[in-house]
Amino acid sequence: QERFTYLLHSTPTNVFWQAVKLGFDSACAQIDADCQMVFLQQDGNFQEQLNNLEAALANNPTGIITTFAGGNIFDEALARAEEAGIPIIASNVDHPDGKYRLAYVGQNLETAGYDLAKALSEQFPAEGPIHVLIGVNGPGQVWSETRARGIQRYIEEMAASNPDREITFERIDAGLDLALVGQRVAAYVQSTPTTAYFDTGYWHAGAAVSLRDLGKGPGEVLLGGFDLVPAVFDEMKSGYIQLSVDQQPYLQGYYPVHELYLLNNYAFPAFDVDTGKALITPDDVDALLELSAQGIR
Amino acid sequence: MVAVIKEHAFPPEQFVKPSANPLVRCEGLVKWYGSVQALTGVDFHAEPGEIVGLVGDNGAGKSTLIKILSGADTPTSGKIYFAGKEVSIRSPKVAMALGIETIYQYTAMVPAMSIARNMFIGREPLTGFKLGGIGIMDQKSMVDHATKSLTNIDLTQRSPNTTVEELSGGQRQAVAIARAMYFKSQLLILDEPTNHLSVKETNKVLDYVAELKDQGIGSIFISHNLHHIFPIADRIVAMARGAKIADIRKSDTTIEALTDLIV
Amino acid sequence: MVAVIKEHAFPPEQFVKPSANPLVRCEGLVKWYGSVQALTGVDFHAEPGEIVGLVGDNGAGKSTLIKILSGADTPTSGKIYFAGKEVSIRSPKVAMALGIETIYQYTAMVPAMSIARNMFIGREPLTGFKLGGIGIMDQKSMVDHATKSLTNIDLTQRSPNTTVEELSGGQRQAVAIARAMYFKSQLLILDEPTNHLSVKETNKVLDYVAELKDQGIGSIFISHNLHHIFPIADRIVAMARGAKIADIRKSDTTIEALTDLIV
Amino acid sequence: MQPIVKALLSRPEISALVMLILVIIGFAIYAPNFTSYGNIRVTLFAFPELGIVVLGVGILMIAGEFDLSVGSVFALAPMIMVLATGRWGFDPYLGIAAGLVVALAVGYINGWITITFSIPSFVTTLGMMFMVRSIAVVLSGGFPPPFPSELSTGLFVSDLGLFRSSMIWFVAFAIILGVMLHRTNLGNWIFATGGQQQAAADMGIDTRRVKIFCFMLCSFLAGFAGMITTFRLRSAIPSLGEGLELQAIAAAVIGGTALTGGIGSMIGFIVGTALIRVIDNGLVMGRIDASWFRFAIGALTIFAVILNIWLRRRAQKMQ
Amino acid sequence: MQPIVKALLSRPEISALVMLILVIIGFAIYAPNFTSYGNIRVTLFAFPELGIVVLGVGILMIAGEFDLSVGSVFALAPMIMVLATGRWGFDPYLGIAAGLVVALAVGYINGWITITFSIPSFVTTLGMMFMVRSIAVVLSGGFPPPFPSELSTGLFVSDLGLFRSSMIWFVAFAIILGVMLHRTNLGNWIFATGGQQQAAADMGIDTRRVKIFCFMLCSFLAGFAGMITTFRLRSAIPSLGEGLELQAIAAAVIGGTALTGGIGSMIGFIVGTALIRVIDNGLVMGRIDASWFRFAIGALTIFAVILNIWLRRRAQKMQ
Ligand SMILES: Nc1ncnc2c1ncn2[C@@H]1O[C@H](COP(=O)(O)OP(=O)(O)OP(=O)(O)O)[C@@H](O)[C@H]1O
Ligand SMILES: Nc1ncnc2c1ncn2[C@@H]1O[C@H](COP(=O)(O)OP(=O)(O)OP(=O)(O)O)[C@@H](O)[C@H]1O
Ligand SMILES: [Mg+2]
Ligand SMILES: [Mg+2]
Repeated sequence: QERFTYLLHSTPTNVFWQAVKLGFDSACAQIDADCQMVFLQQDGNFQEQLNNLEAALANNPTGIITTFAGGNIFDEALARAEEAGIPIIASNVDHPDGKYRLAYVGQNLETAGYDLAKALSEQFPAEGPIHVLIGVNGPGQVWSETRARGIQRYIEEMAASNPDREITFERIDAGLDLALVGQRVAAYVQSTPTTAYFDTGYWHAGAAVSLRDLGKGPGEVLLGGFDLVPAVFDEMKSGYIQLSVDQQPYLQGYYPVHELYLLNNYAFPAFDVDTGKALITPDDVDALLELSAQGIR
Repeated sequence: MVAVIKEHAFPPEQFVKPSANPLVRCEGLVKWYGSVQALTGVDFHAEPGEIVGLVGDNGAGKSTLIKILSGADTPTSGKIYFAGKEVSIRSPKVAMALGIETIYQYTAMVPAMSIARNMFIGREPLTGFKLGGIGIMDQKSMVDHATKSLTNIDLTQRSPNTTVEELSGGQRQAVAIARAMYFKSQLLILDEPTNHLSVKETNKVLDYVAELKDQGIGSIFISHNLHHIFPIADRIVAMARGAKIADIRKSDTTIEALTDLIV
Repeated sequence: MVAVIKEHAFPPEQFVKPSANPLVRCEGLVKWYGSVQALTGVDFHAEPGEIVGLVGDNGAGKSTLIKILSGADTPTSGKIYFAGKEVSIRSPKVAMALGIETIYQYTAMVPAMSIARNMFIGREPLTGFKLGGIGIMDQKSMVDHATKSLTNIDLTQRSPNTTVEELSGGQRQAVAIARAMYFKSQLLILDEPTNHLSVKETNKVLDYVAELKDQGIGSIFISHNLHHIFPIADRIVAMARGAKIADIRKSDTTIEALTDLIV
Repeated sequence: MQPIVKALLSRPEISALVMLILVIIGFAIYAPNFTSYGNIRVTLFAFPELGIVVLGVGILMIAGEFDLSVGSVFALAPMIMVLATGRWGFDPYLGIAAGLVVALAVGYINGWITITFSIPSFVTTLGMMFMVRSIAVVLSGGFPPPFPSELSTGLFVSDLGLFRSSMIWFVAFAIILGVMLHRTNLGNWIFATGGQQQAAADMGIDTRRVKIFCFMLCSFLAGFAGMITTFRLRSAIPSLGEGLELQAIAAAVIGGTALTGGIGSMIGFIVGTALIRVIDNGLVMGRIDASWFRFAIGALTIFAVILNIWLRRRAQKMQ
Repeated sequence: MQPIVKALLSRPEISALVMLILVIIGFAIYAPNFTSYGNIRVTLFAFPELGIVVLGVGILMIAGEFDLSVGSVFALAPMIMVLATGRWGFDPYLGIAAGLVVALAVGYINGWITITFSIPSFVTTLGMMFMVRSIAVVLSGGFPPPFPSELSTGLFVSDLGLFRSSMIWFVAFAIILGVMLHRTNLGNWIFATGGQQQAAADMGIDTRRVKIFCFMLCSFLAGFAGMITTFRLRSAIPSLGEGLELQAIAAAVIGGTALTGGIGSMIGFIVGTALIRVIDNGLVMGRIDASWFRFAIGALTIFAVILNIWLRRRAQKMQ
């Protein structure tokens, strides 16, 4: 029987990761593997993730799936795992140098941010100044900072290619709580005319609620972000959210299990999967709603 | 630990026996604190309207005995009878309901609360409407009564809204006494009430205890100062190392004999 | 608030004047606590080897006065001279360095610490090596001295490792006294030291203060019990409402006159 | 004049209020639009949700105990409500009641364990914080369950212009609990229990019952506040209220509540909450960069508390 | 026999130790591989990093104060070290020293503000937690800076088989600080200051200096532990140690340290840390489902503390 452990850098209350877990659990059920997913008690507390990795290795698993949000902090432990012949797949966030793992299943965070900004910019007004607000949900946390950097890079390029227009952006510490993000975005929009708000997670749904409170109509401030949760669907249908990047978390849990299984049993080499292609617009919502309720999308 | 009763002039056979109807009577009270035996099996009683002076060395078990009577502590074993019926004084509330009012050696005050509020802790007067015992406090009446009580004990300089932590040593003790005076009862227990008190206030307390006796309310009065106890007490009980070593009517002894006993 | 000095038999002109070389002398001490004036401008002195009894009503300012002398509080205004030199007693450390040892009315004990450790707080004996005043405590010597001191004050039943919170009222006071006895000084201040103490222990304290006098060490002794003060004091100072109302040699007065004064 | 200023400013809750006003004036000068109608409205929308939690946490602190599990209860109670109404087919009001009953039960367990085994409430409620959060996640199956349309939001968050109906709930709780705390005998028992438990017990107060009552009140209010937030977001999220425990304790402490019990006031709770919300809002309005945002929050919080103490000391020195 | 058992178990730190052993036995039965060489090794690797922080936090708590900023200092000190060595061209040892000096400075500021303005250390260090974290993020530019190769990891985390050299540091600190706390006069002052500040001050102890010393010690140890972690991770992450403050306080409290000061012991700190790490590790080894993981942590923590109290009470009842 296969025994896989999935290690990640977030907490069980983060809805996104529950979708990964669903994919992971269902893949494990299909091959009848003994699987464990280990969360943290605190977002981004990477030494805890390393402790969990070490504990998992002590259990002699037949495969390890891990995120590399902490950069190359696992190198030493993984070198030992490699030596012991335990196969490793990266998921969600890749190793910075692509080392120690056989394959990566997930999206490119920086590119995803860039693509999101690019796609949403098509809805920016054609005339006049543009001011973009970037919500860094976890300052100092790689997943958040990298996405923000991708968004920022596109805006800067846009400003450079339109020297006659005033195109500016600002980063705020948006927080990791739906209600809090909403309050902060609302406050900001009060003080500064804002064209669009980008969230580095799914908390733009909170911004939508607050904008409605302020009496802003849909589209007065464009909203874009990452990941699909029911609240995001609701606000897409209501017209407040224009765009969301779906990195298809279910797949980030699902594929690595099968890759490890195929590798261990039939020696198929593992391969990279880019799960982060889907840009979801309000038109896609109805089709996705059913699957979303099951946590698959 | 076995009680070592020193040889003395007051043999147990001659201890004063309770009447047919004592107000309170304990039999064989034993109290262990961890491995320290504070009471080794004490019989004690107080008649209605009687003033009992309780004396003894430091650590003799006086406070322990009266804490058991006032519900602040429970005995390891032993029986208590109140007005003839066996009672279990589980908590101070039970004691207060029986009519036992206590002034503790370490005055039971909440430092950060005002004098007026301290006086009425647990027995706040309420205005009108109440629900399951909870209601709006009658603050005016609390302040008024506190003011009156403070005047009684000559603490007129301080407002009843002063917090207790601002008071001098004697002033705090005086507030505790004012509280006990306010809530008249059947039996008043005073654990070294005159510590920290000036001569003037001490006399007030002694007068007050004597006055209560005239109204038929008895007291148990603990003090190391026989000059405070002797003038007002009807009977003296002495303790040593957790046991009773004397129980004698005042009329049968002298202050000198007692001093010899407890020194 | 202006001090209202009651009419009395001890006019200020007749207050005892300090000698040429008093051990300690204060001039015009004033202390405000918020809007309460605890001292209204007090002159006070103590001669070397003299026992001064300090008496007065509750809240008269006795504790405030001696807290200023022992560095536990600082005066709002006024001057202090020690052995002829003006000093600023900013902290208890300064007072201790001058040789002033104090037993506070609310005994300065740490409840959760053992008797032995409490006795030596701030002045722990060290074994050998130390660095900037920090070193390993000599616990054996602490326990030995504590045991000896406890025997001196008849607390032999309790081990020096008992925590203070387990002691009875008098036992705590006794430990505080044992501490002050251990650290001999030039001037011992005792704020109501006999409260909570049994007759036996009270006599020990009085004997001890008298004994110190024979060794040339003076004391300031606060008590509400003139029977404790009168036999040992050389001079009596009485206070009322933050002011000195009498300062008289024992030989010039009687216990009755004093009682009249302070009641 | 002077004596009045002195008497007022010497009271911790009044000096805290003055400090709050000074901070607001500072932001009004520094951040344009800080005092605009829209912004006041946004601030008032968010205020009651933290405020109601602070009331409970603060009262419990006066009684001498902590509750670290409020953030988890803040998530669990509305989760129960949504599941009961949407999935288990309860009547909406019964669903709300079910959520609140669960909150009360958590409070009772907190109190019962703390008192029966006399372990620090810090440990009990820390453990409970983990356990309750875990239950919220398990119940939700990890995903926010759909918000049932049967649950009408009117009662909790309907828009009344400058504020939502949640503000009315907050004001009602603040008045009722303020009266309870400062005017009833129960309030006196709470202060006495936290101020000197032995003294309170010696005077016949059942400190055990007083504390359990405060634990239950605290949990109830946390659950209630969680419901308001859920109604506003129209989504029962298992991560709701993470970190709320520290924020609520901080608000109470900033408002002058003593960590050791026995000291605190209703005005203090309100001022403490307001300060936290105003600083957060003002700094966003002031367009502080993401990386410096927390620095500004920390510095301003410390500054405000120092200002408060300074005002009070100045007042006490007046004669 | 009985008297010895009684005397031992009556001491809070010994009963905590027995409780820890019982928990370990429980896991050994329940979780396969829990007692394997590999797993013991893993547990011992992670232990010192939390343990060193707990030493500082616990001693500060004995002195009667809190420090919520340890988690942020845990990130800032190694950040300074990495930047100083890698970017600003310091000598590696100077870089390490710079990080520790910054940690000491944070501790000093914590203490100075708390004491000078007599505001609760809860507020000061909460504010400082935000400020220091913000500085760490700003300095890093949001992303972990490259780890300079000049910094040799040998001194801190070289692999010594069953444990790493970090364990030696921990043991050294535990012995030195244990002696300081329980055997020196300074330790006596710390207990006295936290146990009854007025009494300590009346006996001539400079409680202000004692407290500032403890604040600085606490910060220093947090920074040092952060460096060890950073050496192990070979990366200075700005979000390192988030939530550590609560974990450290919890470990100290579980080990019998009083939140109100004056009570605590070195053995208690160690047992408290060990319990937290063992429970965490045992549950991972026991392959608890993710959604129930926190439930198990919370329940086990409460259970362990209750067990501890129960053992002690049983012992005290023996005669
Ligand atoms: N809570 C406690 N824990 C342990 N021992 C205690 C406790 N309370 C009292 N004792 C011990 O019990 C004995 C009797 O104490 P108690 O307070 O009854 O004496 P007392 O006669 O009131 O003395 P005092 O005149 O000094 O007040 C003492 O040896 C004391 O140390
Ligand atoms: N910390 C304080 N804050 C406010 N008022 C105080 C404080 N300490 C003392 N006082 C007030 O100062 C006055 C003098 O108090 P002090 O303690 O010196 O009296 P005392 O003579 O020692 O009385 P006692 O015999 O009752 O101990 C009293 O009215 C008291 O209430
Ligand atoms: Mg007693
Ligand atoms: Mg006094």
